[in-house]
Amino acid sequence: MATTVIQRKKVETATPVRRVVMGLVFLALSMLILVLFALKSDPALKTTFVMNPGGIDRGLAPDWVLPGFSTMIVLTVITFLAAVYQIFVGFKKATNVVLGIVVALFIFAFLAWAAEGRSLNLGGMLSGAVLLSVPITLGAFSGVLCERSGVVNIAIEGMMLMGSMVGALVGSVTNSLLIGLIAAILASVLMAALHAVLSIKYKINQIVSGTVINIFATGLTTYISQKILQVNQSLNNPPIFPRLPIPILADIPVIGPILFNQNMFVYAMFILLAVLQISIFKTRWGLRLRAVGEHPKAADTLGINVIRTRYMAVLLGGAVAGFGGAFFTLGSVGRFDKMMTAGKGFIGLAAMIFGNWTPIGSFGAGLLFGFADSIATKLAILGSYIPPQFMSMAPYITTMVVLAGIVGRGQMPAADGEPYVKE
Amino acid sequence: MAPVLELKGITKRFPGVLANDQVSLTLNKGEILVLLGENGAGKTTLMNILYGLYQPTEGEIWVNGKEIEVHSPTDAINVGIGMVHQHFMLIPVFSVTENVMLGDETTKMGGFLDEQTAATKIKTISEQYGLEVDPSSYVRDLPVGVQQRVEIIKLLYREADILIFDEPTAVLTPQEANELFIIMHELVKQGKSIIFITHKLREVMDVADRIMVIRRGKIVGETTPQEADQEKLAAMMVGRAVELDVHKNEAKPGKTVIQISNLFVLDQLKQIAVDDVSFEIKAGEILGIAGVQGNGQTELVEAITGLRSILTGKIELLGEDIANAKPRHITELGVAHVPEDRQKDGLVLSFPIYENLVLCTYYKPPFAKGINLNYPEIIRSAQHQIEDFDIRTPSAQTNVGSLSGGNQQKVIIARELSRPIQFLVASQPTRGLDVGSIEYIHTRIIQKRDEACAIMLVSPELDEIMQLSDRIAVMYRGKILTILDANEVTKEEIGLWMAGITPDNSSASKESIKLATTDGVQN
Amino acid sequence: MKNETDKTKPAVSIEEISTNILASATKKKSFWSALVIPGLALLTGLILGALFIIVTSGEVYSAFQISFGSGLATSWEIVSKSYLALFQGAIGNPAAMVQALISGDQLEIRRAFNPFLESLVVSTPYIFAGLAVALGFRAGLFNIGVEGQLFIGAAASTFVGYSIKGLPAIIHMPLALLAGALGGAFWGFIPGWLKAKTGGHEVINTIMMNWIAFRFTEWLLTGPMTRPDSGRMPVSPIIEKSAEIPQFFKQPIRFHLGFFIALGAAGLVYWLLFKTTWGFNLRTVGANPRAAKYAGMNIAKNTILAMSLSGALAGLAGANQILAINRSMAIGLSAGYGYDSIALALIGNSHPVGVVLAAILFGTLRNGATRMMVTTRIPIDIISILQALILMFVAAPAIIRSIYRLKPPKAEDEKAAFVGSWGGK
Amino acid sequence: KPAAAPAETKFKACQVTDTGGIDDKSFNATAWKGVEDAVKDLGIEGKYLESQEVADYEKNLNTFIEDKCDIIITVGFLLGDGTKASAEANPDFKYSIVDYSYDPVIPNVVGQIFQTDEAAFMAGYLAASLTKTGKVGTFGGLPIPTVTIFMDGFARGVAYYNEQKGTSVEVLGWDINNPDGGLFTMSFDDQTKGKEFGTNLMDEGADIIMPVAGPVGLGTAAAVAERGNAYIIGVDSDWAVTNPDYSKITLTSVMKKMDVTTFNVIKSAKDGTFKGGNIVGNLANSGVDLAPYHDLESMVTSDLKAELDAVRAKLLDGTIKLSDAFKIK
Ligand SMILES: Nc1ncnc2c1ncn2[C@@H]1O[C@H](COP(=O)(O)OP(=O)(O)OP(=O)(O)O)[C@@H](O)[C@H]1O
Ligand SMILES: Nc1ncnc2c1ncn2[C@@H]1O[C@H](COP(=O)(O)OP(=O)(O)OP(=O)(O)O)[C@@H](O)[C@H]1O
Ligand SMILES: [Mg+2]
Ligand SMILES: [Mg+2]
Repeated sequence: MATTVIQRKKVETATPVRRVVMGLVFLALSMLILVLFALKSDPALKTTFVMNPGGIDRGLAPDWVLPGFSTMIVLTVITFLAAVYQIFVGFKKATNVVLGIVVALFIFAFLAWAAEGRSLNLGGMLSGAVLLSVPITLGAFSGVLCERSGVVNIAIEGMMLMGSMVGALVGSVTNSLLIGLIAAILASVLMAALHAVLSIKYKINQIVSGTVINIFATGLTTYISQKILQVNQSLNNPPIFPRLPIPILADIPVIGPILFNQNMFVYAMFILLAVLQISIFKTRWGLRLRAVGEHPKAADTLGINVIRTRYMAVLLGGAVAGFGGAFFTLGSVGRFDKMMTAGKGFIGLAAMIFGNWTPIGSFGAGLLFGFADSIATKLAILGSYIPPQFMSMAPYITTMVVLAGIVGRGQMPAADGEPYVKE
Repeated sequence: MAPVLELKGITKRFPGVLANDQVSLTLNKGEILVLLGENGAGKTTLMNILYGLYQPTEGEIWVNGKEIEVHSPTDAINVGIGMVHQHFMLIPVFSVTENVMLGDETTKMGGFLDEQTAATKIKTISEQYGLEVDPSSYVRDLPVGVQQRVEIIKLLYREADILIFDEPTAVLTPQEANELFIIMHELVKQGKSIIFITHKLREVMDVADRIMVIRRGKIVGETTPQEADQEKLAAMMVGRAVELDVHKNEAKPGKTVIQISNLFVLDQLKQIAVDDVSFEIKAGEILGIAGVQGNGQTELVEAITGLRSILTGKIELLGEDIANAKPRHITELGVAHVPEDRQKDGLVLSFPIYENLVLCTYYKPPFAKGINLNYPEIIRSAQHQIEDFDIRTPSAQTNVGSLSGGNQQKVIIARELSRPIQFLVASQPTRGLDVGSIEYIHTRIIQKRDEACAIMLVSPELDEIMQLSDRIAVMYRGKILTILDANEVTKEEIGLWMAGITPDNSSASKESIKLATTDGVQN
Repeated sequence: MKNETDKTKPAVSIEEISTNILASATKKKSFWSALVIPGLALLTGLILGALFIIVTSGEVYSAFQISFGSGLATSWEIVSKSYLALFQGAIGNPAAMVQALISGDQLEIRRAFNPFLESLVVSTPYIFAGLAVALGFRAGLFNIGVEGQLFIGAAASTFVGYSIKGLPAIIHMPLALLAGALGGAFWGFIPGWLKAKTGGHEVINTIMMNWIAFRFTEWLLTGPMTRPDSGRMPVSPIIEKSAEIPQFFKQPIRFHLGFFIALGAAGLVYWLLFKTTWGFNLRTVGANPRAAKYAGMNIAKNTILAMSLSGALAGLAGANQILAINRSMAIGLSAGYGYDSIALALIGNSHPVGVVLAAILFGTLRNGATRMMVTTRIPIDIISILQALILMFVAAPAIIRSIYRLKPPKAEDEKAAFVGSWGGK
Repeated sequence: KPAAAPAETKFKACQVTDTGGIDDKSFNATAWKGVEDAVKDLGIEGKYLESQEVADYEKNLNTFIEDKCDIIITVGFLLGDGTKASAEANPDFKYSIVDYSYDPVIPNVVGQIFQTDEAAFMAGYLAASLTKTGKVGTFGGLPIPTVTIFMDGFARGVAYYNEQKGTSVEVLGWDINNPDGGLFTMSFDDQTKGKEFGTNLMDEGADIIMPVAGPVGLGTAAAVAERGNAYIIGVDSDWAVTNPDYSKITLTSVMKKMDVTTFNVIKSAKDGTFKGGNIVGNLANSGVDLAPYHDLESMVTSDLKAELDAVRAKLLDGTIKLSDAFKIK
């Protein structure tokens, strides 16, 4: 059959400069492992990586004891070889992946060095990273749902805040996790409904509408916290979702404790990940959702109800944000205090953009963030000479570096932010 | 037998505009009805009403002898009406299958898309009607001609019997347009009925069974190709006699203005788009670049105007090498550029006319003193240009976005032609415009040539190339195949060149034809 | 419109041009009718706020249990007391003003007239921060990083304020302000540069830069910039007298020159955006980057410039707070100016004049809320709720029109210059 | 409907919070408790104004001056400059500032300061003797002296225990030899962070944790309650009382009795015995102390109590030296 596009000759893109520069980056990391860690370590000492997060009694794995010095020498050699290969031959398309691996090895060497002669709970660190990523990822999912339909959502923070406050309040009053959770979701859906009405019906700028929600939710939750929750502790004392090991899976060593022995929110995040990823890209609903976000007029001409699709998406996004908000109170600490989402909604927003408006990408971004945060905490506990203020910048700097270095310009839904005017 | 479609007394009033005024028409089974009218005559509005996108203020729609209510496109689709819109309703990031099935999806397991089945159906349709297309390719990668086929397949997929084509040829090359006409004839042969909207007179004569002319919302006449000729149609459409031919004097070429040698340019995907191109243009002559869209013209123009960096080669403007120079530097050397996509590249739609008119000169006296803009002067000059170039607008303060397409283009023409220039690059300067506007813009371009400006005219419209050019270069797969004298060449010859067929090896390049015309060749 | 098109020649005289210009300048509306919607938005916001106060007051419920009438009475009492306090805190107490003037006591007079002037003091950082966001919007950039830029600007001006000694005020104060602007500009430059060079999204990067700024200033304040002998409290040394932005009156009036500097900045931004070639560049890049490139503008340079200028304005907000009010830097520098300023810029249609008016509204409300908090113990966060409602009604005038049954406007008003979404287009 | 009492006649105690707000579960809240106690016991009127930012301090102080408050309570070092300026400008007004002192003293200001590390030392000793894992943990909200004084005293208590008993109980989160390091949430709001830190500390083996970060510590308590097998030590107030949900896991609290000192200052102002200067809360005057063990009384053997009494005695007589950096002169 005939080709549909005019064929053109491809010209070699990877310029040698970029190849060599990447190689030099690898080399630098390799040398840093050697100089900063290997040469400073005491060959007599061993590093113990505990593979089981605390408080868990299933799926246990033995500790991983490594001779620090030799490990680092091995890591130096591996990364050095990667550098040499990159400089003279090049990994071509796999360069970014190799970069990721080299950085991971570097971090591993760092941990091995920092915990030398002591132990470090690697399992706990990973399990912590997963947990930290939950509210961020859920926030990002909320954003994905809205923005895939063409409605910008910068109100994730406000919706989550609302969800967490109402979840705590209703959870306390009813002493029921389920009712609390439902109330959290409904409260956030209410905020989303406001966002939807303002931006879809009244067609006001969606950034404005999102800002309205954020300010409103901040004011309302703080007000209620101060006037009601703080003066009446019994209204701020909801139950907490317990840890819920999944039979069989939780017994798998290493993976089990990290992924399958968490609370409901973690599983919900994974389930939502799968459900959203599939339904957005593989179902009729998703096709229509994306069509509305890409080219609402085209969707309209095919008999798709643009307005209704957008309402649905925004309300669903609100529900997911409310669910993520409930994590703070019902899934984590069992009480509400003002501003307790602490900017996670905004970071979720960043994760959504970072993850290229896909559930899987958002999850990856959330996990990256959680991971950087988790490592920083671990290092601070081990006692580091880096000032704590700088340690806690780790997740933010990591995000910026990764964004600048690896991820290019994203592909956002074409009609994102544009109200649909029918006539 | 009742006509398949009857519109009775349709009136549509927009705030301040009476877009359709008591329009009645009938469409019989198996005929191609051409709806002819100037820009803004109300053709699209009428069809949008028929398709359920707008609600009529008054009037009735009858299909197959029954009155129907059309409140939304779904209603229209249900009675077998399908529409190929003036601006394609395709989603670039979706595959052909996804675009076609959207809204009428085949699913399995309750909601999961069944692309396989849909693709098979698409294949069947494309074979039946000769609409060749690869269901798995992404629309953004397809040339417009093929995109249009996807639009048509969308209708057939929904089993539409009444097909509306709203200015389908505006974006097509002559070959693609001919392709389309063949398809349309195939469609009516198989029992479909077609309403075809256009304002290109030649096409009307070629395809119409019946012609209805609409002017300012009213039907002003009905005729057939046998009864009418182009002049008559034009007069009906515009309401006055129109000069269809361009009059120009013999060119008096002067010194060489632009000299391009061995130019190579890459596209976004780092593929070679302009492949070893060399030519020159002299003062006072128009070099037309003919070629099917996508053969490197865009990249060539961008390279010359500094919007795209080149790989190797030389671009000399009056002796200075301007390869990889900054766009502003090139502009300042006296190069004007009418861009291919006026809304995306040439205008800031949210800015008033007067600011758009100084987009390239705002920083220089008299429009700026130091860093201060001299708005009184800018507005005064805008006022002049609005008058000079016949830009129809309530005021110079009007945002360009609310002007009609033709007047938007005039803003660009005014801006580019009213400063002292040596070299004009005009890329599809009359795309989507009506006869009146085209006539006007052509006159302006010729006038510029006669003022000893060198002009490079890029257009996929062979008519336009033939009418305006002094020499014609044919671009094919990134190369300039040949440069011909416009007075000594026929349209047919150029058509062959555009298909990549050089007169001496015509038999050897059957394969090239396919590639060049970007469609499965029909004849 | 179509009639216009049919004219063969649009004969236009100079008179017509000038009336056109005038008409578009005044938007064909009188000054007062332009204020109808914002005024009603404010009124409606206050009414809804009152309902909210009633609903969350325990006393009301107990009063309603006694009788419906007493419930209403209590509701009315709470609301009137609250809003009276809000008004007196924001504008002043007319009776007290008269009394003070009669008594002739200087301190009393200053106290009586303080609320109004204090509102302007509170508005000042809002003006700077709102301008920062608005400038970004005009250039197609969504700067959520104003808060962080404000912190860095404050730190820079604090440092110049205390570390340089012996300069005359005429040099020291502007120098400290400049340092603040440069600090903020630097913090805006980074995401601007990243956007221009790597395509990294400014929304993500400015959010991240906020957090980095907070941590970084915390480190500065407990480390290099900590006050000697404070035992490393996160407080900087006090700035030199010469670096202070002067206040005009004696205690307790804090009204200071910074307000006029802010107005000056608004004027400057107006001039820059709408009267200069630089502004033309920024606005074109913001409205249509491809056309900007076509017109020979340097998109990267303008993106970086816009982010830097936006950051500089944000930095000035921080510097203003330090040099005029706080006189030293400590944690807890900002009440969220950076975030509120997004709302401000939006209410003000990203136009400097609009921003100034919106900033004064926000400042007035927040100032009045202090007195409301003392007299009625209504948490100051009620202000956020009011701000959100006002923003909503201003942005969606259709709601207001349907509530008050106003006629729809003849033509759509000029569309605001916002970043519609992620600025990626 | 109860008639509003004639407010003018009442003695007014007015508190300006720092940016933490009245519900900070820390010094603002504790000082406010002192005011509320005074309202109850002394029949006075109490008011507060929350500050959202530094620029509000002066404004809020001015508001209370206009309100003719009889005593103005300010909270935290952030209000140090503002309180001083206001007190000097309004010599007729009485002030008291929590967690801050002036040298030289200002005649109309009482500074309330606390030698918290003395009590924290005892908490450290207690923790070291009760840990089963040989690891205890602590973390702070921000690395500022009023926070780190807890952590440092705690760590020194552990070190002293090791020295006495020849053990090697480890403190995670603070190293007395590296006062620039330490574990901090960098926030007094983010309770999930408190939970994360608690979990991490337990993962690394700590079974007694002292969070010094206001409400963030409640996140840690939630983590401990969820996992079990570990305990927390509260700070500022007696957490077993203020957070009864966690009384089962609250070993004790390092109390910094700002409510008591605030109450006393208000009382002195009302009585007319108010005198400017600084009052130091320490072990000797019970201004700081360990809270009772409440539900966990049984864990603390009488031998251990005796040891703690001995430690207290040594702290009182100066045999045990604490960090000079935190020593109040
Ligand atoms: N949504 C609308 N609101 C107001 N006026 C409209 C609207 N759509 C079209 N019009 C007006 O109706 C008239 C007819 O427009 P229409 O698009 O139907 O013309 P057309 O014949 O399709 O022209 P073209 O050849 O440019 O496609 C125009 O004058 C236009 O101003
Ligand atoms: N949706 C709309 N809302 C309001 N006015 C519209 C709308 N669409 C078009 N118009 C107005 O209708 C007029 C004609 O628009 P249109 O694009 O149909 O022009 P046109 O007749 O095709 O002109 P040209 O021949 O120059 O392309 C313009 O003045 C435009 O402002
Ligand atoms: Mg048109
Ligand atoms: Mg049309």
